Amino acid sequence: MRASELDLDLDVFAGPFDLLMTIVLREEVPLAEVELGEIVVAYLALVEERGELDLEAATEFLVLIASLLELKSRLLLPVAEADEPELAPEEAAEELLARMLEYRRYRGAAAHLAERFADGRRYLYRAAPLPPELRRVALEAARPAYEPDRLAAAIGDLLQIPPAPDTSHIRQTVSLDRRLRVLRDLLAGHGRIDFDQSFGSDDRLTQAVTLFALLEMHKRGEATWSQRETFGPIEITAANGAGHGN
Amino acid sequence: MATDLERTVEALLFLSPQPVPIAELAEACDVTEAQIDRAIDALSGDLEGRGVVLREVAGGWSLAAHPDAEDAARRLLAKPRTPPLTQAQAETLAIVAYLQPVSRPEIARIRGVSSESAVQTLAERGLIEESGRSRFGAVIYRTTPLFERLFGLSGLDQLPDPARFDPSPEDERELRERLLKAGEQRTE
Amino acid sequence: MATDLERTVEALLFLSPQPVPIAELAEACDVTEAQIDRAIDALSGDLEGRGVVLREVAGGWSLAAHPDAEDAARRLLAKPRTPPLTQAQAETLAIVAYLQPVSRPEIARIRGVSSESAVQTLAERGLIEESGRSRFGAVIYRTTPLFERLFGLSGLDQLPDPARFDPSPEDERELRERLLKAGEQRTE
Repeated sequence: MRASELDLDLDVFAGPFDLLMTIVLREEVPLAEVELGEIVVAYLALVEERGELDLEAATEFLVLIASLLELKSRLLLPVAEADEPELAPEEAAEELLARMLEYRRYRGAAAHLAERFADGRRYLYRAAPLPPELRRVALEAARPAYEPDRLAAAIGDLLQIPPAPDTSHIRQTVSLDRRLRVLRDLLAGHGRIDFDQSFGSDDRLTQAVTLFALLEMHKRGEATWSQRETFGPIEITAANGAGHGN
Repeated sequence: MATDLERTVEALLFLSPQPVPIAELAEACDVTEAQIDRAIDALSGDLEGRGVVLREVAGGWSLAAHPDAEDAARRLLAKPRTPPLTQAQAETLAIVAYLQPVSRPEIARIRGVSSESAVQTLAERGLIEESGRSRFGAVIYRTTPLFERLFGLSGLDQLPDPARFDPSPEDERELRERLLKAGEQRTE
Repeated sequence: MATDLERTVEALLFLSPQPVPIAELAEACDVTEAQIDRAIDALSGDLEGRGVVLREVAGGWSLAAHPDAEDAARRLLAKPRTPPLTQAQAETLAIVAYLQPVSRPEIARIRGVSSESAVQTLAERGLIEESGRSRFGAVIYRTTPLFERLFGLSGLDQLPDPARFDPSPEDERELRERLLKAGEQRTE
């Protein structure tokens, strides 16, 4: 939250805080007529609304508002109430004067620098890389700067054959529904299939779930199966001879 | 005819991307600084009326293209003119140049306005840079060698006495009277 | 006394990091190419005996420092530049050192990535150099005497045995073949 973001709506002035400070220093608005309290309230409201407080920005605001407050209090306080001599209006005016003179000094210096810049930027300088022979170390002047082991280590790195990708984290899933669909499709097409021929090359989990699907189809009367001898071929036949779904 | 030393100095300044201090030229050429001074003088004379000029900037010597060739150079190199300084940038730069190292709140106190964007732009243009933190933790700024080069300064001591920018005694008196009058009106 | 055009041409060549073709000079100065030719002729004469010389190279005209100043320039500007090697540079340099001569495509195959910029940087720093062309027309590289100096090696046979860092020491095949195989497997 920057002081420059603060928009003011005061009796004597409406606009950004920055501009107010400038015109006070340039004597375009009498400081005595500026409601400083309202400025602080407006600033705090803005900080609250933004919900953020940038310390550097806040410091800047405090410096500015504090200097204004001090100057204004010195301008306003009647001499009679002043216990301390520096509260006299003359001195307040002196303080403000000093500030204005200081600012004027740098405004003048700024004009001088701007002129110098306008002159200086007409001169263009060369910006070219050095010729190659100057960009490297001369052979005679060369001293050991690198470790030979670094090269051997790099070769070691390059000889590394990366391990095959690790797939252990991928969990295999076999869905009963999908196995049922496969079986029905096969039976619909052939009417009769051999389990080993159709599923022998699948992994054990797939084979087990397929067998489970077969049990399910048997229960529903969709298919029958037979195995003539232990560990022998399993023959599956569609129950109605034509297969399901046809 | 140029001496060997003068030719070498010219070649070195041609090659160097930065201004080169006399001492470094003397060391590279293996001669005294007085000899370099004389070679610089001779070179400066020989470059009279040529397309390249000798400049003392940022603590050293540098060759630059003659300003007369600026327009043609910007066409050839497709290099747009650097924008002039805004009032805010010039004021901020003046404060940093004279008071460095100086913090942003101090700049704000003198200018009477927050100077954040001017400080940022000057830093982006490479004219000022951070140089640490003040006792109170605020970032403090100083000018860069690029500032000296672009402003044609051989060093910061080449900046004119800032007192010469102060208002005249008459202006000051008039300002004081107006302020006092304002104060009196309030206390009446 | 040099003409305005000659001075402008000198300034343009001074500023330009690249050789400038006559046509571009003519366009920037808004004159004909014949006028530029004459200005170049005059400039060439005026630069006689100076620290900067005019050169016609492929692509146009450029100014360069006189070769006589090279030793002084080296003392002034050639700060011994041996920045740490990046991983890409170390790998590329190792491949050239152990397998030399080796072609750029081979380096790329072993590293599994195009190694153009590493090769270029190493060549610029004088650690490797071109040593001809392969049967297929690719540039082939070898290390330089400067490489041996900077690595403190009295000869290439002093390169450390990579077996110490070798993950598969039981493999007895030739180094080149094994590197290429590993590179191919990395890029699959």
